[in-house]
Amino acid sequence: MASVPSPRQRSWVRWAGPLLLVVVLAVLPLVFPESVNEIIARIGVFAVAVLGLNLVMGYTGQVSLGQIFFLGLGAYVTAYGVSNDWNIVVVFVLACTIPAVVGLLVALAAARLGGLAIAMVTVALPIVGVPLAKRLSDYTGGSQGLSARFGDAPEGTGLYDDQWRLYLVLAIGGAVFLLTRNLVRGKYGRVFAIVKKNENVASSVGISPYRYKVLAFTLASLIGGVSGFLYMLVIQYTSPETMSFGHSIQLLAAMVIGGAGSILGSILGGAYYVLVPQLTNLVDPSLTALLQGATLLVVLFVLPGGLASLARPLGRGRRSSHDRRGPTPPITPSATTGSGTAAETPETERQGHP
Amino acid sequence: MTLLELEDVTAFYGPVQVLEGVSLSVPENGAVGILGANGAGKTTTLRAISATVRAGGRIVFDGKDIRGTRPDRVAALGIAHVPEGRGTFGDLSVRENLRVGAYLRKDRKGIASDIDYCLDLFPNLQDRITSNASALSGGEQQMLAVARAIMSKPRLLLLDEASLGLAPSTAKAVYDAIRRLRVESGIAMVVVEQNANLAFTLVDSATVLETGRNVLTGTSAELRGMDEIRRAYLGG
Amino acid sequence: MNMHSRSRKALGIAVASALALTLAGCAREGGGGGASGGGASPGITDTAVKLGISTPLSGATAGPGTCTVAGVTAYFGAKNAEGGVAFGDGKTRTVEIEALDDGYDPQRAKANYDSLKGDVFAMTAGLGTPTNRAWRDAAIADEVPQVLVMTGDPLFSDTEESPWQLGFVPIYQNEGEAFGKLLASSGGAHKVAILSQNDDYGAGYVEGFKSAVEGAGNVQIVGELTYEATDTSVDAQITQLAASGADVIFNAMSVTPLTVSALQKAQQLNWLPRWFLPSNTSSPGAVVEPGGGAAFPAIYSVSFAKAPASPAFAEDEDVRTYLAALKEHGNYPDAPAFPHCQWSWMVGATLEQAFAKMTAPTREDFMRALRSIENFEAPLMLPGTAVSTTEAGQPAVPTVVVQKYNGKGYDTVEAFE
Amino acid sequence: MATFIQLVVDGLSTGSIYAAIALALVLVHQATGLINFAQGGMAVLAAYSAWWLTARGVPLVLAILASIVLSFLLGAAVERWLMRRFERGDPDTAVVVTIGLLTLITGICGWLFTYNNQQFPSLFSLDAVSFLGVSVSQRSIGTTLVIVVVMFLLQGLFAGTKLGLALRAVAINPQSAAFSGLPVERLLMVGWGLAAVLGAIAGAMVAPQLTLTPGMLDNALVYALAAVILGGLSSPVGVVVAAWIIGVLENLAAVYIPLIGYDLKVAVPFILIFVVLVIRPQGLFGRKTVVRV
Repeated sequence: MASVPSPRQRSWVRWAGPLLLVVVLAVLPLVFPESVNEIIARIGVFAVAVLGLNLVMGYTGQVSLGQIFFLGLGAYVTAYGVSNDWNIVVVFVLACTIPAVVGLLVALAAARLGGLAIAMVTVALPIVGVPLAKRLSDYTGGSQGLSARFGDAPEGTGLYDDQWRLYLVLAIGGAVFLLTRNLVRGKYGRVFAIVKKNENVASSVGISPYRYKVLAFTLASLIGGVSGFLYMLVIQYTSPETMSFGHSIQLLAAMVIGGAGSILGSILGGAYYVLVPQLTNLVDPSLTALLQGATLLVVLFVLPGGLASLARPLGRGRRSSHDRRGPTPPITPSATTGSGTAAETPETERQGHP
Repeated sequence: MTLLELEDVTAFYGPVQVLEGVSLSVPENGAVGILGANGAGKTTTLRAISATVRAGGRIVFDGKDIRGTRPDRVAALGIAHVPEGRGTFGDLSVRENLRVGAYLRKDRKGIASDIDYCLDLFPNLQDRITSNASALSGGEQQMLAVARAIMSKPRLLLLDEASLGLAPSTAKAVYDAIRRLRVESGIAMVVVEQNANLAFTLVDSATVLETGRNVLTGTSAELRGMDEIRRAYLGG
Repeated sequence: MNMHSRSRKALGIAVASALALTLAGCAREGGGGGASGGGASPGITDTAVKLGISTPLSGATAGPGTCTVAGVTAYFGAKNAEGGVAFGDGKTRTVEIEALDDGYDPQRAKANYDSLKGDVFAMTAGLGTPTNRAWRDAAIADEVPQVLVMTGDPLFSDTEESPWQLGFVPIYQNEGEAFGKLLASSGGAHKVAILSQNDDYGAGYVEGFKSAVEGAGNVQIVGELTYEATDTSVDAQITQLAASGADVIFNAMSVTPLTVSALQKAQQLNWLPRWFLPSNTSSPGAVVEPGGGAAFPAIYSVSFAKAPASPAFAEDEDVRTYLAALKEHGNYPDAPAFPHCQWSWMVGATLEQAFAKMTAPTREDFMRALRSIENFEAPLMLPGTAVSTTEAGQPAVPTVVVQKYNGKGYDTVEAFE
Repeated sequence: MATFIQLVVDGLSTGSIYAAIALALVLVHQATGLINFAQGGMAVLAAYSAWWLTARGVPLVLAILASIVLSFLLGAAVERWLMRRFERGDPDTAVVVTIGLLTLITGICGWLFTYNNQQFPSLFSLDAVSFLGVSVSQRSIGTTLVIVVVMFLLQGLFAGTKLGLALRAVAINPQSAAFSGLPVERLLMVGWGLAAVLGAIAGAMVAPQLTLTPGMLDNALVYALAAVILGGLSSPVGVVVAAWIIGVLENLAAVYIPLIGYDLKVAVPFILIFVVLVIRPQGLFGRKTVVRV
């Protein structure tokens, strides 16, 4: 940052970055071997699932231990629709809306409760979801699950199936990420942040924490449904095991490891969720649990803010150097009377108990 | 006889230097005020004393440099900190809060009589003795915070913004009680206060901080008379 | 706007590092397969063949999962030490096994398959219905053998539906049916209580049992309950079934601790029916003894494998060879705690039979060879059972014998007493 | 009727298993303000160490005592070397750290002791005691009694002792606790150590019933969490009673409410939680907390 870029340069940077990314994402599936494409697609699936969790937990501060249920629900809806030869667009819409509606109903009830109570209600989703899926075996195939293969490369594209599927994952997942990013950087994101920080404050400025908690939860369920659709596209099979409580916990861990309240963190969380089991298998398949636990602890010990915080010190360094160059606002009584002790308040809060 | 002596104390929050050299002297049984605008380093000075921020310079209490000591050891030396925002234990009852304050003491009888003394000092707490601290009003919480601090039988009380967020009449009641405490117990005090007039009802002398430095020190009487100072730093 | 380009850059770094990690995996893949000669399938050379396993090595089913790897690894470990396995094309190859942990997660099983499929000649021996089903479609599409897997799900033995699959263990229905037949032919009147796992495993057992006793006037089902594999206790089910007055309990459970506690609970209630246990939870040392099985008038099970812990087989040549190899080559120093260890050993022997019949180093020819094994008495097999792969709709081991607990091990029985 | 009463008794003994873990969760929550997912894992590790000692000829009681001492040290060490870094940060991160710890400990148990089922000897006989047509094993009675004793000790610790008060104060506001001279760091270590001790007792009590495996308490943990929320985080008695209620009601619901049945009985504690929390947000026995701005 030796020189301040001119507005002209900046606008060039502004559209060149995304364009480059799109080009790279368009080309990579063509050059990578099949196994790499499959891994990236799988990362995409879980990055979307983690993104949904991040929306309700990272951004809005509501502990949800049930996100995997919505992935499972979306996957079941997709599998059922595909195996009944419904139009795939209809299937996709249903795979989004049905989890969203279920999420809305759960949230309407659960968001009345605070803190740990909402966590417990969300625990119930996967815990009850597994036996419920078995009981509804006419729709779910019971414990044997449902297979549904779709998204094979259309004739004439000249693409392999794995390439075509990866394009679908990148397109759908990319759209979800873009929409979510705009949401959390806009007005709603600011409201979510206020609700997360202090519900009483939110109420006092005329924001209904209840309404926004329900909104965040519903959107998270919808995004979970999308990830379920992608899950079926990539894995092509679902069973009650898909939505077991253990996986929900791992998803939560992936979110925190990626970086709570971070778009980039959601992608990193998805990558962590997919890659770490594979890597531990490479090291020693009989020690995977030990290695996964140790990896999680080491990562968080080094980076308590998650992997996304690796990217942040860079940014912070630049921003603060910028600040230092700028004029320091004089601390004068007239400028600051009435407000809290600016320099000291954050510290007080950090010292206080959560 | 000086009880507490701060010499050229510095402190940082991360890369930001908050104290650039603060000095302060509190005699035995004395009460010293720290005045100044927001961000001047008042609270940080108290934290430097109670060892909750790392400080440079010299902080001598009762003849010993206490820098680098752990906060609970500082408390054990006889320094009780009533933090800004009161810091009561929300999920504990009033009586339990007081018992926590007496954690370092072993004299059961003394503790019991001191609890009675606190309730006499702050009669409002008498009726709320079994309530959770979080259920108290702001004024009651402030009283509880002070009461909890004096349960440790300190030699020095650090009082941070005891009037913050209180109605004027409540703030006055709190200060009246603290003044009575000072008279009856002789505990030395360092008092950080936005409301200078309120502070002057309690302290013998005061220092004015600006951006982490002493800019003016004097007795209450001297400072009270300085109109300019009052307008500039004491909120008129 | 710097924020944006910066997060873009970070994203690029993240993707790149993820790719770097996975490319490492690819490089490994490329190096391993190295086919020789014209038309050889991946994973086989003139001197070696590689097999893949995806099975739970962590989590609740890690115990039996570890066994599914140990047995076959021990079998080929011993063979490799002797120089390798003779193939039908005249070459002798060593057999390498690459096992990956799926934690009983279908998604991870699919991932394991994806990472192994280009590298191994065939997939085998993995445990679990959902985990095997997760990549069954993909294996068919990729024409990768998924054979001798440890699930009694009939789908894997349906040649039409699953051309590249073959189950190893008897389908659950067969096991239930075997006991049902024995009971129906006993002549005496019996009231039966059923407690089964709420999944395809339990349902398969019950289905087989019911089809065998259907129309038998002497067998009446007086109570039928289920439990979840994740339950901590089945006390309530046992209490409820005890009240039904049944004199026989058909207990289709796959969770060892719950089986033990079911046996104990019935004794506390002083309910002492004749007991049926499935093949995978009837181990004398791990289930019946700790459960106090001696208190019951009879405990029946079905099996096709010799139980190494049983005194009857202490001097058995098969058993001794097996236990020695398990220790030396299977990385399994303890006494086998689950029958899956024995089954996996038999999978090794069955694969060797198939290899011996192969005339070309291709997956197609392997499937042909595998499906042409008749009445092969694999080591550790009980008299009266054999590996037979020629019958459509049946797994490699289509038959079981009913056995009765004798206080230390099991004896094969012909009649219900 | 006899079956009904038997089902209630069965539910009580299953509830005692949930209660055993729940008590340890309450202790660590009261002492650190965290929900510790690794609590069950630490209890399993303790049970394995006791089992390992008995397998080498150490008498059972001594082995359990040794595992209790070991657990205290382990709990304190976990606080000192791992949790301390996260205690003042985002609580979500700290909870995820305990999840990682659970995974690690489970992996260590599987690595050292295999994933096979191990029979853990019981302090109590398995013989049944019968009264009024109801049978219950001495083991269940013994386990329940031990848990009741622990419950009262814990209640006493928090309500009546200086240590209990100090542990709670540290959890609520570590800085104010330090201002009152409480050795915060040492108390946090003691809190984790004591919770691990409770876990070790719980592990030794329930391992004979559940059979010792690395994941022995994974399924019970969800029920224990439910009991903790239902009973109110601050009340040992409330949590044990809630665990019993859950154990009994899930049995009765499974048998007498066909819509629920044995497959969906796991929903019972959650339905119960929902109903109770709507009426009493602080749980059945928890103390009411008013939060101010």
